[in-house]
Amino acid sequence: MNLKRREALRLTAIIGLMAATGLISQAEAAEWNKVAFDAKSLDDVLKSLGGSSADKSSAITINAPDIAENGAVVPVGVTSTLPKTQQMAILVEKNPSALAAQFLLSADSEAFVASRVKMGQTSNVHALVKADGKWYVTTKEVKVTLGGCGG
Amino acid sequence: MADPMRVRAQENGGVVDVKVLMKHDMETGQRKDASGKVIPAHHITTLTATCKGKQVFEAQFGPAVSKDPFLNFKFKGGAKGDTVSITWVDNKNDKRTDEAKIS
Amino acid sequence: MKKLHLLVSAALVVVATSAVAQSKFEKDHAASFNAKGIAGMDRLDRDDTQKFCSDPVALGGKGDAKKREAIEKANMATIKLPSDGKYFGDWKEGEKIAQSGRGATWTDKADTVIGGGCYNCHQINKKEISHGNIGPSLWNYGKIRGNSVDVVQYTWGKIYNAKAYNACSNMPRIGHFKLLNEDQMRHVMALLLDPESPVNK
Amino acid sequence: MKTIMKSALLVSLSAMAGLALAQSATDDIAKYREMIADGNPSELYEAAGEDIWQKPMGPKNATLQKCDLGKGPGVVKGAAAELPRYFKDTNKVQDLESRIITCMEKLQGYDPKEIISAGFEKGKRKDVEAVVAYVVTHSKGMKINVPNKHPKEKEMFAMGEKAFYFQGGPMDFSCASCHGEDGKRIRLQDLPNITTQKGAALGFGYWPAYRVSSGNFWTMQRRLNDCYRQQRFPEPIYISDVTIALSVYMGVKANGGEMNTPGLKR
Repeated sequence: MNLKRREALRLTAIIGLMAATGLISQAEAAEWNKVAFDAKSLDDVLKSLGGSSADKSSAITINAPDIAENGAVVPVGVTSTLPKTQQMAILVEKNPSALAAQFLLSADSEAFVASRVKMGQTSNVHALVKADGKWYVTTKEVKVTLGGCGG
Repeated sequence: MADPMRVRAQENGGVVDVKVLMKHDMETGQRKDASGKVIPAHHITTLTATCKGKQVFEAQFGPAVSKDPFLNFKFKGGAKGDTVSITWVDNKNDKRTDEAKIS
Repeated sequence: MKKLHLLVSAALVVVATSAVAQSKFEKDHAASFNAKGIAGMDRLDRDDTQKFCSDPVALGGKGDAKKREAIEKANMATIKLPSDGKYFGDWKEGEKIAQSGRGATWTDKADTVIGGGCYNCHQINKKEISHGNIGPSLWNYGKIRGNSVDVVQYTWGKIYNAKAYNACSNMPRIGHFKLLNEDQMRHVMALLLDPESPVNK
Repeated sequence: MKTIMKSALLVSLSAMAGLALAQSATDDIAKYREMIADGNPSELYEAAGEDIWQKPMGPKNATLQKCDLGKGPGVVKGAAAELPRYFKDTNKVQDLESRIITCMEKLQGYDPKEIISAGFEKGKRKDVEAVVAYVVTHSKGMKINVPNKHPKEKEMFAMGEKAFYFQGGPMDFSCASCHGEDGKRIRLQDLPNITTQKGAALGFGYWPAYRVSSGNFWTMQRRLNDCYRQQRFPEPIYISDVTIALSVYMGVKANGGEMNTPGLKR
């Protein structure tokens, strides 16, 4: 137990050192980005992810339904054909906090991810993609319908 | 202890397609219980995927990821029979690791 | 008129007797339920209309024509026109009432505002794409029909007690069972008939 | 004359546009369902249920592996496609949930009353629900074949049919108010016509299901419970006659259809 703990401590120290010296990318040692997840707008999320502006790009595709039967589960997929795609983020503009999830890709990753997010209401969904150090964005509206007897 | 997740990994043409289902409430921190008290946020924060000792993918989730989260990603370099290992950690520091053999 | 009265009271006698003698099915059925919250066991005590329409033949519009007529007349007799003669409120409020399908379940409280639940079954304002189709479309309701006294009174009556016009209509008896109060009904009337309502654009 | 023609054309065109709008909305919903079909969180419950099935538990510290769901002790495959059915040992028609509870009582020594009064997702009931997820998964793709031969099964079918049409409450609703005609919807949700074989199979064949709106797994008992809530009825008692009778009615009507359980629903 003690040994394991010591080993873990040693590893952490090494990883820290590696990150500091740039031996591994920042992404692999990333802490959960609280500031980004608290941000309210696309711009603020972008800033807290270290970007300043994001160009619209048709090289990013959002795979999401036009209408979601229920806002509790909205499937959102992001595919990028931008070379050197490093990072992806899914944002829901009208949610209390815009950022739903972000993905840190490795050199082996395909530039694709799919997950499911909650949407409080009909809103734009943005996919932010960082490729070769630069940020890009694409947007799609998803309508959330009222369902069932409860209205 | 957290409930197990379901991990599926399939190799096709050198690309491994990984699908993960996690059992987690993903409580937003916005909802109130019957007595009007706010239910504190409880959600997965980070997820890492490794194959052959190498991290191949990482995700960070906010509370807006759906309950019982689903995640699908792809990576190169895995072969049939290799093991993909997925670990998530939540904001209460609960964690869970599960594995799947690439088929 | 006298004949009508006799018919109605005859129907009432039928109700009274059958209410006393609970069938085996009714007993077994009731034994499968528990009162919960505001949903008491009395909700399983069917009135004459509900009994009649629990028969699939009657529900399908066939069966005893005389009984059907008597039921429609009895329901017609329950309709109260607005106490102050005013039929219209605010269509914007009407839209909110039409959207809400809440209330009156065992998870609701006694003071939970009951919605009209209109969109559950009807298309109303076309902008709302999430609408049901158990009832007919009400888009352009007033534009098509105008707002003559007949139309206004019929519409009020239909909302108040749909069973007056069709014994086994799927539509709840909204005024009769006090699901909406007079003011709320006026708002729904405005949504359907006010020329300013988006429904009539 | 020309203008009349024109306006008539306009009217019919706008009526068509209205139809097209609703049509495209339901098409889009179909697309949405397709997108979430891959990755049904029911699997998480199924996995838990499989563990519970195999684990010694309860006062008797026994597993459920000898539980007879109608096809012999321990046979899970295809069992859900043939339930409810009459069981000789209890002299009752039982659905999957009441039968699992019988097994928990007889094999493991649990008190069924506690499970019945527990509420959904509470206490031992939670285990019943997980076992349901496990069992119904093993009928996926099979033909629905609910028996209606034994006099008690016939009795239950008749009760189910009457209960289906039983109208009451402050909104005059019965099951038939929503599920008695083809092509009907509440909001954008299609309502299967349970009086037909096709419609009954759409209901019976897709429940139990993971319910997206509430984010949990719903057994058939829970599905029926919530139908009655929306009907503004008092609460049906868990595994009471009327709930099992309705399952018999729906299942027998659905015979020949396919089990697609566990489903994934709004």
